[in-house]
Amino acid sequence: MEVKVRPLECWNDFKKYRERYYKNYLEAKDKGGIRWAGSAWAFDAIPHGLGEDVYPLTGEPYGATCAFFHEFSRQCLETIERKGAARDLCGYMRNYWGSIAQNKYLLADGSIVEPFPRPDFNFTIHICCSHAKWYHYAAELENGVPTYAVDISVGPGYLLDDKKINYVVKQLNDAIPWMEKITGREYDDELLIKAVYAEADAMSTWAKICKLNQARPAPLEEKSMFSLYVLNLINRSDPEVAKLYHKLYDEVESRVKRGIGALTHEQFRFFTDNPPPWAFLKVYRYLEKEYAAISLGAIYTFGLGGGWIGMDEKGEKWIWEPAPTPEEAGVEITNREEALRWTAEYNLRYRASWQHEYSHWIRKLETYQMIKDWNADAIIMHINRGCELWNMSTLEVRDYLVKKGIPVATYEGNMADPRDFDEARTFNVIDSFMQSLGIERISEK
Amino acid sequence: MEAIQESEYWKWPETVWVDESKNWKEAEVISCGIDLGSVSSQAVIMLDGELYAYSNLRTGSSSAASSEKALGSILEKIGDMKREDIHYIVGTGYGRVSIPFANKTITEIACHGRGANYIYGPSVRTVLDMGGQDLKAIKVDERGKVVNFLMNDKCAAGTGRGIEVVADLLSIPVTEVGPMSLEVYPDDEPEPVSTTCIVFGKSEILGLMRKGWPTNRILAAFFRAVATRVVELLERVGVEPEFAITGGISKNPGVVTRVQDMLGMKALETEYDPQIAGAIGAALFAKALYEKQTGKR
Amino acid sequence: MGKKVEEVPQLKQFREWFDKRHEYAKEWKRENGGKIVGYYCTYCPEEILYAAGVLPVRILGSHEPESITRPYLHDMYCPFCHDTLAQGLQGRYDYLDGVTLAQSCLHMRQSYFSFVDRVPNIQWSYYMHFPHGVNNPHATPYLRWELEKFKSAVEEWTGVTITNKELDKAIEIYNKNRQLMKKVFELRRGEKPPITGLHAMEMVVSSQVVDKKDHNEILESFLEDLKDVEVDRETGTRLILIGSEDDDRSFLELVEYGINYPATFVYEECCTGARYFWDEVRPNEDRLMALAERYVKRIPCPAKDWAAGELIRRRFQHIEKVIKDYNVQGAIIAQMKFCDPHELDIPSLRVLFDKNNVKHLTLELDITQPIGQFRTRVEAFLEALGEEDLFF
Amino acid sequence: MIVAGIDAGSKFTKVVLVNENKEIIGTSNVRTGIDHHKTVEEALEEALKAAGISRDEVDKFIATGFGKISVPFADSELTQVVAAGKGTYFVWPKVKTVIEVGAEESRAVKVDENGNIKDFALADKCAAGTGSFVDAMVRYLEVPLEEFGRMSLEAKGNIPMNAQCVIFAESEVVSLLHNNVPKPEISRAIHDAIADRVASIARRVGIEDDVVVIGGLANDVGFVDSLKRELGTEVHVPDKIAPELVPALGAALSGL
Ligand SMILES: Nc1ncnc2c1ncn2[C@@H]1O[C@H](COP(=O)(O)OP(=O)(O)O)[C@@H](O)[C@H]1O
Ligand SMILES: Nc1ncnc2c1ncn2[C@@H]1O[C@H](COP(=O)(O)OP(=O)(O)O)[C@@H](O)[C@H]1O
Ligand code: SF4
Ligand code: SF4
Ligand code: SF4
Repeated sequence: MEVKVRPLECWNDFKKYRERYYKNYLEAKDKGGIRWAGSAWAFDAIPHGLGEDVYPLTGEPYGATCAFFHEFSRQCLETIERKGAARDLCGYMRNYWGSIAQNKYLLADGSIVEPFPRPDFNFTIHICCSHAKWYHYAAELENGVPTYAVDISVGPGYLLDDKKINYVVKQLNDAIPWMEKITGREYDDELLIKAVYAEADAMSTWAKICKLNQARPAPLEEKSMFSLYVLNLINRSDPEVAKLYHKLYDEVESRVKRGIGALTHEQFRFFTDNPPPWAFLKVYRYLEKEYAAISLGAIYTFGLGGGWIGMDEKGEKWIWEPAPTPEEAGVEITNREEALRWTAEYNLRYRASWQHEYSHWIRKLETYQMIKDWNADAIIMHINRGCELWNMSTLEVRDYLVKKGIPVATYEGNMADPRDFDEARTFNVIDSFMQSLGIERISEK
Repeated sequence: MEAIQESEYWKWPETVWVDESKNWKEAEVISCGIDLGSVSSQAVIMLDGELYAYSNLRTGSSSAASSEKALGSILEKIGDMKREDIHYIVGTGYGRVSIPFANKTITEIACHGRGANYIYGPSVRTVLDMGGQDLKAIKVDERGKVVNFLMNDKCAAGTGRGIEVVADLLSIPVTEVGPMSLEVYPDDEPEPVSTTCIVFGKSEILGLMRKGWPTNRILAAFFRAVATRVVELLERVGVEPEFAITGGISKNPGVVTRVQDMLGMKALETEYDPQIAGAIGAALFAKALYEKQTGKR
Repeated sequence: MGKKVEEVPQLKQFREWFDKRHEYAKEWKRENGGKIVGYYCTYCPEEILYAAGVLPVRILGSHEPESITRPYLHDMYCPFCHDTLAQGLQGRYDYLDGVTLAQSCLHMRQSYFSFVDRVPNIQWSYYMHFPHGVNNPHATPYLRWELEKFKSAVEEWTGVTITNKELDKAIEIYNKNRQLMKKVFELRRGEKPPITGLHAMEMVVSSQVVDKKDHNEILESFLEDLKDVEVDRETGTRLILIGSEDDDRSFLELVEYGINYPATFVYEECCTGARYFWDEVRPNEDRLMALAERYVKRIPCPAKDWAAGELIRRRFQHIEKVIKDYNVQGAIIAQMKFCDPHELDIPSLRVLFDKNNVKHLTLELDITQPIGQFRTRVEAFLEALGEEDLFF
Repeated sequence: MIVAGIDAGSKFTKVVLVNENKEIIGTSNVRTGIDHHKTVEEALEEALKAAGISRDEVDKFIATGFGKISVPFADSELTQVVAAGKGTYFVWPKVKTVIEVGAEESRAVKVDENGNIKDFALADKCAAGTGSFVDAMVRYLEVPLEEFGRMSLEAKGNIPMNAQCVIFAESEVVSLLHNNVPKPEISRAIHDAIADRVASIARRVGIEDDVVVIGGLANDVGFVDSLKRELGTEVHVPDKIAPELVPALGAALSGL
């Protein structure tokens, strides 16, 4: 069946937002604003209370942007390796450091400016073994930028209790006077509350959009999703982001209603796993062109930007349903304490990609359920040398899925170090996989 | 299955040399250094601290035999010198512990530092030793004493063996791969092969071959990667002028030219064979040790 | 004149325990009929297990090549994780009744869960959500809560109620072990350290795999005997070892006994060394709070040592003190291949050593070590530190 | 009907000709030169000669192997995984696990009772588990290839080797040589190291009997022996056809 295809209308809005974002961070000081840097996982609603002119730079998306621009990435990586950074460390982190060490800053369109804009402070979390240390070292490279990292290692959502949440809330609470001291600004709780509402709205809406991709034909393919989900990683507590997601939701919903798909012909539906090798998104194009195969997403694209119910209370089944926003939960947030508690709990409980970080027990169920709910035929896993967190559990998950009868292929690479990717080998894996499943090339048909 | 005869592209020329103008019988101290490397073995004989004779041969599968051969070939060429005439022998290199007749062993790192000081003069501060199996960046003081050093450990790309493997793969003699890679340098230099791991790199090179890349471009991409690795190591240890290269790969202009350009620094030149630097250092240590032992100092 | 170090019987005992740890555990079980729990990281609050009559033993690698873990663990996870899982898969830990991990790095976490799933006969497992933010003030009360849950889980599983009295006893025995090992370490501050790094490692690792009561007994007499031991080895260069799991005998032997130049480790800053036992539990009416405090305040593992508002690393402060106290001349940084937490500290650690005039050498450890390559590096490193008389 | 299966390997190019009765009528094995097209022509020529037929009599050409794109006249391409699975199933119908070790690549393929591919795994980066590793070592030890495999069987086998990367494994071998370790022991250590890496890959798909090993390295008795020990199960080498020809056979059969 031939399907109607049509470019996404709000695509440009997202693109513009991203371009503006990197520019804003660069120019923040000219406008008397504040710059901060930290992980995309950081509790980014908190700095919002410092004012409306507070501009973040999140490290992972920045690292991914570097990786996308090959040549710049190579310079970053080589620069930081000369300073003694080991090659097996997180790919994003090395790009980020390399960018600082070269004193060069990359904008979303690939243009490079000097110097690297130094943040007023680093505000991050410690989710994998690297995050807090990433910014610790960055701070050293920047001659001592004040750095605060929040420990969130309290376990997956379904095991949360008050004391666990309190531990995180207390750290967030301490962060506020710390930020006030550094910036010399007075903290505005109203702005915090607004940001916290916006965050949940943006994340839950992204989850709803992902659910729309269960349709056949799927309205979105993952390569475009990369440009969409990312707003939740760069500035999800900005109310404008939530607005954009609502707009996107409406558009995607109408596509589903009208039977508009992302591909003209959808022969094979699969999921991926891990961040992609950013410098080689042609893997996706190849699968599309040669095999009419569509990637529906991944726990990466769904889970990083989305708020999901996740594990049921007993820890026996994963539920891919959007997490409730404060409104949906019937909660009213009126003060700082409530706001901090909400954002802490929302992130700890509903960030799908924080859950499986604890154990493959969770990741297995999460992945399996995703494949079932979205009706995928298979999964192609990126064994990603660039991120030890995302790469955790992948082989156990592979083993589990194969035993469940789900076809799995794996290829090695690195999300942000182009030198770790072997193109010929990867295409060879894909061809082998498709051929072994009896999926024909469309060019041969 | 028939074993198919391999062409040996990795072979490089061997040498035995004696300074006929000198008479060893007039020397007070005859010292010898033997550098038993993984790929090559060198023996050097010095008369009162002056280079007299050397050999540079391929290391065989037995270290004892290789060291015998390295020294034996010199003695044979000299004609009337016997091993007993040598006052002190220092062994160095990977195989140093299995040189049966060495009086003492010293690491190749110390020996290359000392040897570079001899052949390039006391102004040398950074020595890059590119040998068969490893890459060393050595910082030395004005006496040639090691101040600091680094060795590659995660990747074998910037090594002689790595280059030999590629020479073999492309069926080009190892002495020619360097010059050939310079045919496209610098104007037409392609991006480096992405990976520096030789195992992975091989499959990438095969891929390039299949894409129909000309051999000189493939080599350029490969040597670019090697040079990057080398420079990385050098910068980690901190390059200071003056800078010199020893070991076998110093004869490979494909690496040397790129490293120099990337550093923006010329390596010192010498009329000696830089591959024997380690053995020279060993021979100089042998002299010092002999003098120490006999109370001459 | 006393006897030579090599003849001190307690050292032989440590070595025997080290070598025959599995036999010891099985023997212990036969004799005591108790349960044995394997623990993965040194942050495990062993006292709680011990108070319940359970023998905690640390799960360590064996430094033998293996090919069985790669279907489950990524190639780029650290060799320590591969090695420990391999032990389990090979059935070497078949006597364990339970396993536990106090949350540490990701690699170990993966190894732990695969161990739980794939090693037969494990009846009980407990993953403890140990805080990472040991440099922030809220970690201690939070850890207290996790300890409380851990305690209940142990009680439920064993059917034993852990009383304050039992906890006190366990804390006392553990503290004693810490004090004694610290005393042994302090003897190494002198000009002629009586024991080598190899001895120290065997002492510490054996304490991780046997009943601390037994270990204390030997330690006490060991300290006595060490007083009048004759040190006949040349100390040579005084080295500090920086690392994680550094229990590969071949590596320590190489450095201290296998090189042309004398050298001795005088301190091991690793979790098979000082990091394991250095800090004691300080008494507190609230026993769990006392434990929480100890585990939070101990010399941190690099995985947990990061900025929470201030750019400090507590481990570095400790290392700096050790350099002075132990008159350290050189450092060997034994980096477990692919270990991110340690790697992330190395550039800054090198700066610290440079600042303190301590020469350093970084070696990358794998399951087995390339001794030939290491020899050259270590030898050259020591040559650079000495051998002045060859240059005139 | 006659079909030619052409396996353009990185080191050797192999051709197998089959007729409609699935009978092998000619084979060849030629060292892959710089000019891949030329090598393919040579190999084809040789196989045709062996079969005593002319090129026109071949109805279909199926290419496989890493260099399959250098067979411009191929009617279709077959991936190495499928070629290995098909070929092995034909020569050893009881096979469940195929292990292929060639010059530069190794892989494991799981097949079901009908010869369909259920799962596969390819060697990761840094794998020393390939034939070219053996080739390099043979040079160091200065012994013939056949001898190298055989002498491994005489060894006691108590030297562990930590062979991650070929080059570093080489330096370990050099150290062993310098320490006068007997050559059979070194050979054994090398074979064990390769078997170790290959087994790691094979375990990803799970070991299920019958295990059949194909590819050039299957000729190496030392390797097969080490692999048996490592996997703790019988490892079969095809007897009807040289093990390195199996993928080419698989390709040819796929064209029938
Ligand atoms: N004439 C030459 N031209 C180009 N390369 C050479 C030449 N001679 C030696 N080499 C290179 O040098 C390497 C050997 O280096 P060498 O320093 O002798 O090694 P080692 O001392 O570790 O055995 C060879 O692998 C080869 O790549
Ligand atoms: N008799 C033998 N003994 C040991 N190894 C052999 C023997 N015959 C072939 N090999 C090995 O097999 C490899 C070639 O295998 P092959 O499957 O033909 O490679 P490819 O298809 O990748 O080119 C060579 O590298 C060689 O090491
Ligand atoms: S390794 Fe992964 S989780 Fe850790 S900092 Fe990098 S991208 Fe983030
Ligand atoms: S290195 Fe750290 S995480 Fe690892 S065992 Fe030691 S203390 Fe635990
Ligand atoms: S060595 Fe490093 S990676 Fe390995 S378990 Fe310890 S902290 Fe984790």
